[in-house]
This record gives sequence, structure tokens and C-alpha cells, in this order.
Amino acid sequence: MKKLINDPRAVVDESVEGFGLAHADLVTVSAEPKYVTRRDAPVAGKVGLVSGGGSGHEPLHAGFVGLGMLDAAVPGAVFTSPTPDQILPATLAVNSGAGVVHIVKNYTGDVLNFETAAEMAQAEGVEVRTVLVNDDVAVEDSLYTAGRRGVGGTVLVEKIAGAAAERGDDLDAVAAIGDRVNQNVRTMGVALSACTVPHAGKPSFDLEDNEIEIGIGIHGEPGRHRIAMEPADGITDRLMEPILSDLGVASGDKVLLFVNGMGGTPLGELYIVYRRAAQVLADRGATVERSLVGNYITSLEMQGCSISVLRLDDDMTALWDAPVHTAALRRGV
Amino acid sequence: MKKLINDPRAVVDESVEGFGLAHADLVTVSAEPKYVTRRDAPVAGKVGLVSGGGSGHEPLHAGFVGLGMLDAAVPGAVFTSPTPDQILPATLAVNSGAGVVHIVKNYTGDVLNFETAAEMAQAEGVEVRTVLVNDDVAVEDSLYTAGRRGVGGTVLVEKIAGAAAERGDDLDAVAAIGDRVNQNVRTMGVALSACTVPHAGKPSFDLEDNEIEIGIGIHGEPGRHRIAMEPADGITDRLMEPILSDLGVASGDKVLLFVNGMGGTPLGELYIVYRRAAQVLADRGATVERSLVGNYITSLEMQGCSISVLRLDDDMTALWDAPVHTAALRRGV
Amino acid sequence: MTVTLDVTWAVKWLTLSAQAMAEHRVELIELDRAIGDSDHGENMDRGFQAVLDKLAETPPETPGAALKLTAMALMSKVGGAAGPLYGTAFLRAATALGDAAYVDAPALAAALGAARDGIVARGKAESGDKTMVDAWTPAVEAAMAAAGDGDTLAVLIAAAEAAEAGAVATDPLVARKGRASYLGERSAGHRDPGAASSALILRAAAGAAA
Amino acid sequence: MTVTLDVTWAVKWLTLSAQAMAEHRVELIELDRAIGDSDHGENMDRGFQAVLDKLAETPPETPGAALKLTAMALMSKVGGAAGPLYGTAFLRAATALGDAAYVDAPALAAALGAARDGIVARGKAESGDKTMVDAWTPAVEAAMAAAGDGDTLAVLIAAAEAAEAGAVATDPLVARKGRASYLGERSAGHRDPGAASSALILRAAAGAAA
Ligand SMILES: Nc1ncnc2c1ncn2[C@@H]1O[C@H](COP(=O)(O)OP(=O)(O)O)[C@@H](O)[C@H]1O
Ligand SMILES: Nc1ncnc2c1ncn2[C@@H]1O[C@H](COP(=O)(O)OP(=O)(O)O)[C@@H](O)[C@H]1O
Ligand SMILES: [Mg+2]
Ligand SMILES: [Mg+2]
Ligand SMILES: [Mg+2]
Ligand SMILES: [Mg+2]
Repeated sequence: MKKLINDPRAVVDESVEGFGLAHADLVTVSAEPKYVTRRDAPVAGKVGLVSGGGSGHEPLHAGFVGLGMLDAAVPGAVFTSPTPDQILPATLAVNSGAGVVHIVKNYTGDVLNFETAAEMAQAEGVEVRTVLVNDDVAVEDSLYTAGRRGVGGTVLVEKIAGAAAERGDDLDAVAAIGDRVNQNVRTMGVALSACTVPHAGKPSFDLEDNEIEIGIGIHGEPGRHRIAMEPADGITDRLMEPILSDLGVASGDKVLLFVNGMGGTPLGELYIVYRRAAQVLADRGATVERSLVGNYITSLEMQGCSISVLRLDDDMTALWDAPVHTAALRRGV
Repeated sequence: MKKLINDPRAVVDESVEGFGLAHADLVTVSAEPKYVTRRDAPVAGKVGLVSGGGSGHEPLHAGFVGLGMLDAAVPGAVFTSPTPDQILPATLAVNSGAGVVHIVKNYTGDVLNFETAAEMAQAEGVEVRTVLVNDDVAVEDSLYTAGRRGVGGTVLVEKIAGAAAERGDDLDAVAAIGDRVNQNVRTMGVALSACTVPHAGKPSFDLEDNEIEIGIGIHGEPGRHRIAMEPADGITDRLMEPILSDLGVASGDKVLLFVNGMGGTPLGELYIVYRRAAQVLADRGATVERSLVGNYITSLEMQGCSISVLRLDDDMTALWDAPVHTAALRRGV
Repeated sequence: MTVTLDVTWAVKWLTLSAQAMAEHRVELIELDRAIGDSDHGENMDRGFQAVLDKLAETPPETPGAALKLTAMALMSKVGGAAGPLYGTAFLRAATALGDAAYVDAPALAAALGAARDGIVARGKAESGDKTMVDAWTPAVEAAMAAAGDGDTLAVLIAAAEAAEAGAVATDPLVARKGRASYLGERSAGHRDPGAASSALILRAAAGAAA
Repeated sequence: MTVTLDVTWAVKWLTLSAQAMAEHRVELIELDRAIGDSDHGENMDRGFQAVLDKLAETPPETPGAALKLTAMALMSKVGGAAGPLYGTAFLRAATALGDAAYVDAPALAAALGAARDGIVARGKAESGDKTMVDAWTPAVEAAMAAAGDGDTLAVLIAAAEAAEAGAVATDPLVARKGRASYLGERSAGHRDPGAASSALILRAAAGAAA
């Protein structure tokens, strides 16, 4: 294992400290318990947005703290959801009285820890709504599993719900638009290589030189099935098919196309995937109205990508376009 | 070799095509000869900025085409500088009459090809100035080599010279500020792993599991020397020392600190490096006024990073802060 | 011979648990690597180190207090799925024990039952879903059965053995809860890490009483 | 026996060069991988394929025209350092040959000399800098020496052999120009890829005349 780290157990501490130093104009970092808040939090009258999860997905979530997106991010250990004693103070810190929305990726750990924190916050008089993100179509039998995972769609939920909060939508409205984004987005991922969790010191799964994992999540867990390596167009088709059929994309639909790198894939390759995905959408008669290409929700140094398709309506598009000023996403500011 | 590509020989074509599709609001792509121009080029009265080089460094250069930065980017084959028959039409396409600045990274191939194109453009009546970027302190005996390479500093030159052109500086002024940035920036890089050029199909060098390369360039060429793996703080110190002593950073200096990922390193690790680099600067009494952390000039999927330190003056800082709207860098728009 | 389970036992239990997590850290990481995200051993080790710190900081006066402190430490330091589940388990067990100074066999079995119920209440897993419940449920049943004789050590040994057998029995199962469930059929052929750590904790409880 | 070097020879030379680049593509990539950026074989192969296309498109009428077309194709398709250097080399050689229909031994040696001078003018490398110059300079010297006898084939063979020896002689050198120079001492012990491709091209010139 070769990584730009010091003590494997200090990875999150030091990384978040560096993040705070680099973006002191945007955020404030609480070291213990660990969470990152927007520098001007709580913003008077504004619904607070809190998200969080295991570390190792950077820039998610701390990279999305700032105007027009999250008010707080709560980083757990690598690939381990944070604990209520982090989530609760983050929630309290961003509550201006207008209530707080928790954006939670659907994993047992995240759900349980945020649930506890929400209960505790409510006990302290803070109204909390939870938007559960579960956009991963790789999980098929969601009745017999922990349900679909929250993956790439999370970034879109955070941006759009964040913009809604920023324009002054109330608690229920912000939660509702978050839910609406989640209902209209589907994601599927592929890994060309595994990642290595620092404290584990070994790749999270073993892949042969000619194999890839289809339907991976974002925690280095193996995917749904393993196939022989293929050209990018074929892989893209495999990812697009379940996304489009599950979402029921029809001719005339307007969509946002998001090709996300898992951390170790060159940006140039993501554009090769984007090219094919855009062709597939054009073939379906859908119009790509907005796009996002890059490393936004990663799995450490994993090679691979995920594709998300979000069916847009006018309000979502306007909120997507709204100003945002965070470390990882910025426009209009 | 596992990559999200189709035919290794179509990598640049398809990637640039995808880039054009994803950012049609910002750029126009010419497929043959291949170059990318700002959508509204030529901008009347504005000095044109053209850069280019081998592909595989994305988002450099096409990702920096747009308002406040480059007017055109000219992508060569992977790690191969582009040819005059691409550079010339790109230069002509962005010339509004105010002349064109070529921003050229100091490699024999880039220098020769841009030189030829500049001559040809001049023969067609376009005034051309060249800003040569050579910020890499890893190259020690520059008398006995092709000279220092252009690496991370290129991004800063493109941003700051681009802002100068956008505010209306004339040809000589834009070239002069580009040169000033180059004179005030130093960079040094480290590789934890090699990258694999698609058509070569093999890693560009072989590293043992416990070895790293200090002083790498951005083309997967081996570095100056090889050492045993070390904690991130030690590696950071090794990169900072030659940067700071060569640049002569003194107490009271204001600097921009740029920690750049080589493509395969998790963002979280870059912040660990940033943390230490910021400490080192603080120890010297320098103030980090601006920062940039992320994958901006990469070497395919190489793991590692480079650190650049730019000594700022007020004009450079203002130009750094000026609006920019490109695929990879955006603010104020 | 009936062993008296008092706060000393409880502290020793937690200390042995912490030792077991440290010793089996890599093994639990490996189990989680196969069907999860490679963190279970790290999380449990970090959590129980925090328990040790808290025990040293504010030595508890009753077994119930020791378990409550453990619940709080695990809840705030483990994270992931295991943190809240173990946190709830220890909290419910602590509540069941109240502030009694000594734990007899029926109270012990009831506390284990309460712990298991807490896990089920939070995680909604059923037996056979390939989770820590598959260690706890047989453990509780064995404890209940043994409790009649009044021998606390026997109760703990029965629970530990049943938990170990239960953990082994997760090997062929297809996961239906937690992260391993995403693997579908591919989760079969691997032991559930949470069931394995549960067996270690229950073995530590018996070890502390021996 | 003196071979007549006409446009047929020139086209055959370029065709054999293209074949050599395709055949030795991987080898040249490997040489460049060791001390450069792994693209030389790919670039030269792409460039000479473009030369073949151009030759087919607009068949040249003189050796000089064939070399000029080659210069243009290489300049616009190779990129990197080698593109402009070979482009200049072929352009200068073409200029030296003018529009003569036949090339005699002195003209041939002079054209090779012009090519070499072009490379030096563009790249500023000296002998011993571990570049393609280290193949071209001995080749030109050998060609000049052989030219007196008037035997064009002998001139080409002498040039090819000297270029090959020159390329081999780059092995121990420390590079002082081009990308390999960044490696400093570590560049020693590897053959310069541009010197190797130069030797192949000059060998093809001899092969075309044989
Ligand atoms: N719904 C659930 N009910 C009971 N136990 C569960 C449930 N989900 C997960 N677990 C247990 O948690 C263990 C995983 O813990 P851990 O790896 O620490 O958390 P995470 O899955 O969040 O990384 C599993 O092995 C399983 O025993
Ligand atoms: N300044 C120079 N003068 C002469 N030849 C040079 C010079 N610089 C580089 N070369 C030649 O170019 C070759 C490398 O070509 P290539 O790999 O295609 O270009 P690049 O170095 O741009 O990747 C070297 O092996 C060397 O022979
Ligand atoms: Mg986890
Ligand atoms: Mg090259
Ligand atoms: Mg886990
Ligand atoms: Mg090369």
C-alpha cells in the first residue's frame, strides 16, 4: 500500500485539517467531535443542510459545504459512517431555527447513526427532516437487501436541495425537493480496480488483470458481478441500460448526465464514457440539458466510474444553475 | 492495462469529442485538425491565449478554455506535443487582431512545434508572443539538460495571464505577466506509481512496492531519484525544500499554494500534503494568501502529487481572483 | 460453583473484549473485506479502546453502569452499522440490569435477551439474514436454557459457545441485511464479521467469569 | 555497379521506412519508456503511415518531391520532439536535392548532410548528447567518405552502418538534450530511441537501393 499519508489512523484528522486550512474562507472545522460547517453558519432564516458519511469519498461531503449547498458535513472514519456525537452538534450548529435536513445515503450504518442524531436533535427542539438517497440501480432485489445504496445521486441532491434552502424554501419544501431529485435519479458504477482502505492495507477486493466489477458501490465493496474487461462503449452501455430502463427515460425527457470518477481514473477517460452515454441518451430521444464530469463522489484511489442520469424539471434545472460556492463546486459567485 | 477506452489510438479523438459534448456551452471543438476554442472566439479586441501539449494531463489544457483563461487548447497525442498544423489554425481562430500569446511548457517537442507554428502565424500577419513555462525545480543542471520542465505552474500562468487578457491588457503586457508568474513559481512532484500510456500498454516505469520517485515530470518519465516510501509529511518536506530555497521564499512573502494530484491519488491525501506544506510555509513566515488543491495537471492515472508555490504580488492576486468560466475552474460567473 | 458477577467481572469482560478486538482486528477486517468494506475490525478496535479509556476515566460502580458507559463509548466511537447496533445492545442490557450490584443467572440471561432485542429493534434483521443476530439469538436461547441452574458461568459459557456456533453457521448464508446483502449470492461462503465479533465479545464475558 | 537513385528509390525508401517503424514500433516505445515517455515508436509509426497515405494520394515525381512530402507529413503527424526534427531533416534534404530526377553519390551525401544540419539547427544538440544526432553525424561522415567512389549503394550502406553503430554507441551516454536529459546519470545504459529510429530509416534507404 502506497499512500500520501502519515499514520493510517490519523488520515481523516489530518486530511480534514488540511481541508480547513485550504478553505478557511469557506468553512470552519471542528476537530473534536469532527465536523465541518459553512463559515457563516447558521444562516438566519435558512433551513440547514447536513450530510455526512464515511471518509474516502472526497470531495463529498466537505467539499460541498458552502453557499448554495451544505451547511455542514460530518466525516466518519474511512468508509465508516460518522457517529451521533458528531452529527448532533453539526446539526445544532447549523440550525437557525428554520430546521435542518439530513441528507443520508442509504446504508445501514449511515441510517442508524443519523436516525439517532435526528432523535436527539429533535429532543433538543430542532426540527429535522431526512432525505434518504438510494439511487443505485445495481442493487436489484431491494426487498432482500438493505435496499438500494446512495451513490452518485447524492451530489445532485445536495446541490439542488442546497439551492432550494438558499433561496428560502422552508423545511418541508427543501426535504421535498431533495426527495424529488432522489426519485428522479439513477446511478450505476463500474470498478476497474479495487481501492485500499488505509487501516486495512490491502485492496478491498481482488480483480484479475482482465476483469472488472459491474455494479459497485462507493465503499470498495465488490460489485454485483464480474465480467471480462471490455471497451469503454460496451461498459457504458451496460451501465446505461439499467439506469434508463429503471428510470423509464422517454423521448423528449430532459436530463442531467453525470459521469463521476471513482478517484483513480483519468479525467480524459471519463469524457470517453460521457461521449457514449450522451449518444445513448440521444438515441432514446432524451436531451442532455446539463452535465457534470469529474471526481465528485469517489472511493479512494479506485479506478472506474459511475454514471447518473437525473430527469430534470424546470425547477430542478433552475436550482442546479443557482449560485454555489464550495470547495468542489462553484458557479455564479 | 485496464482503461475506460475503446481503441487506444482513438483515445484523444473520443475524449475531446466527449469534452465538446459535455461543455458545448463553453467551447467549440475542431476535430481535424484537432483543437478546442472558446465558443465566442475570437473575442474582439482581446489578446488571444493558446496553450497545448500532449494529452493525458486533463483537465489541462482544454479544461481551461473559456472566459478569463485560454482562448484555445491544442491537444496532441497522449504525452506528445501537438503539431504546427493544429497550433496554427487554433492561433488564427482566436486572433482578433490584438495578437496571440502561446503558453508553452518547456519540452523540446512543445517548444519546436509551437516555434514553427508561431513563425507560420507571424508569416500570416498575426503577432505572436511566447511564454515559456519552466517551473520544475526537479531539473537541477539545467545547463546540461533541455532545461527545466513546465509543470504545475502552467495552470497558474494560464489563469493569471488569461485574466490579464480578459481585462484588456495588450499583447506585451499579457506576455509579461505570464513571464512574471513563471519567474515566481516553482514546482516539484512525486510519483507513488507509474502511469500507463494507452498505446504503450505498460507502466511507464517500474517501481517496487516500497519505492517512490522524487522529482517526476508529468509524462510518466522516471524522476530524478528513487527513495523508499515515506510518510506524507516527509515527502512533503522533500518537495518543499527545493521549491522554497530556489524561489527564495522569505518571511513576509505572500504566496499561492497549489497541491496538484497526478490523477490517481485521492483528494483526501492531497489535503494531507497541503496541511504539511502550509505548516512549512508558516514556519518560514510566509502567508498563504490563496490555495488550489485538486487534479489540475495530471499524468493519466499516476499516483502522486506536485506542489507549486507562487510568490504573489497584488496584481497577480487580483488576476487570480478575477472571474473565470472554464470546465475545470470557475468563479465569479 | 456459582461465580458472582459484579462490577469487577463487568470491567474484566470489557477489558477482555477490548483485548479480543485488538487481537482479532486484522481477522475481522479480512472478514469484512470479503463481503463488506474492510472496516469492522478497525471500528471495533477503536470503539473498545475508547471503552477502556472511559473505564479508566470514570470507574463504574455497578455492572449496569459499566455496560452503559460501554454503550456510550461504542455509540460515539464505532460508527458504521456496528456502532449503533452494539451501542443499543449494551444500552438495553444496562437498562435490564438497572443499578443492581450483582447479576444472577436469570438477570444475566434477561440482559443478554434485552441486548439481542435491541439489535433486532434497530437493525430489523431476522435470523438467517447473515448478521450479528445469528450469533446473538442462539446465544440468548442457550443462556435462557442454562439459566435455570443458576450457574452464571455456565450461562456465559453456553452463550459463548452458541454464539460461536452461530457465527460459523453464517458461512453458507446469503446476506439479506447490511452491506453484505448488496453482494447477493456472492456473500455466501464467508463468515459475517459482526457475528464473529459478537462471538468474541460473548467469549470474553465467559472468560471474565472463569 | 552504381544504382540509380530516382523517385522509385525514394518511394521505396519511404515505404521500407514505414514498414520498419511498424515492425519496430514496440521496440522504439520500449526504448522511450526507459528514458522518455513511451511514445517514440507510436509517433513514428503514425507519422510514416501518414507518409504512405500522402504518397498514394499524390505520387511524387522526383526524389526531392518525395522527401518534401515526407517532411510535411511527419511535421503534421508525428508531434513531440521527433516530428519537427525529422520534418526539418527531410525538408532540408529535399531542398538539397532540388527537382533533380536522379541523385548521384555526392548529391546523396550532401542531402544527408543537409538533413543532419537541419536536425542540429532545430535541436541544438551536439555529438555525444545522446540524441538522433549521434546516429546522423557518423552516418553523414561515412557517406561523405564513401561518396568519392560514386557508388550510391555504397554510400547508403556506409551511412546505415555508421548510423547503427552510432545508435549503439549512445547506450553508455548521459543525455544532455531532450526528455532523457531530465534523468541525468540514470539515462546511461539505455539506447536513445531517436538514434535507433534514425538508424532504421537509413537502413531502409540502403535497402531500397539494394
Ligand atoms: N440490519 C442489521 N441488523 C443486524 N446486524 C447488522 C445489520 N446490518 C449490519 N449488521 C452487522 O454489522 C456488521 C458490519 O459492521 P461494520 O463493518 O462495522 O459496519 P458497516 O457495514 O457500516 O461497515 C455486519 O457484519 C453485521 O453483522
Ligand atoms: N534537442 C534535440 N536534438 C536532437 N534530437 C533530439 C533532441 N531532443 C530530442 N531528440 C530526439 O528525439 C527523440 C525523442 O522523440 P519522441 O519520443 O518522439 O519525442 P518526445 O521526447 O517529445 O516524446 C530522442 O530519442 C532524441 O533522439
Ligand atoms: Mg463501514
Ligand atoms: Mg512525447
Ligand atoms: Mg464494514
Ligand atoms: Mg517520447
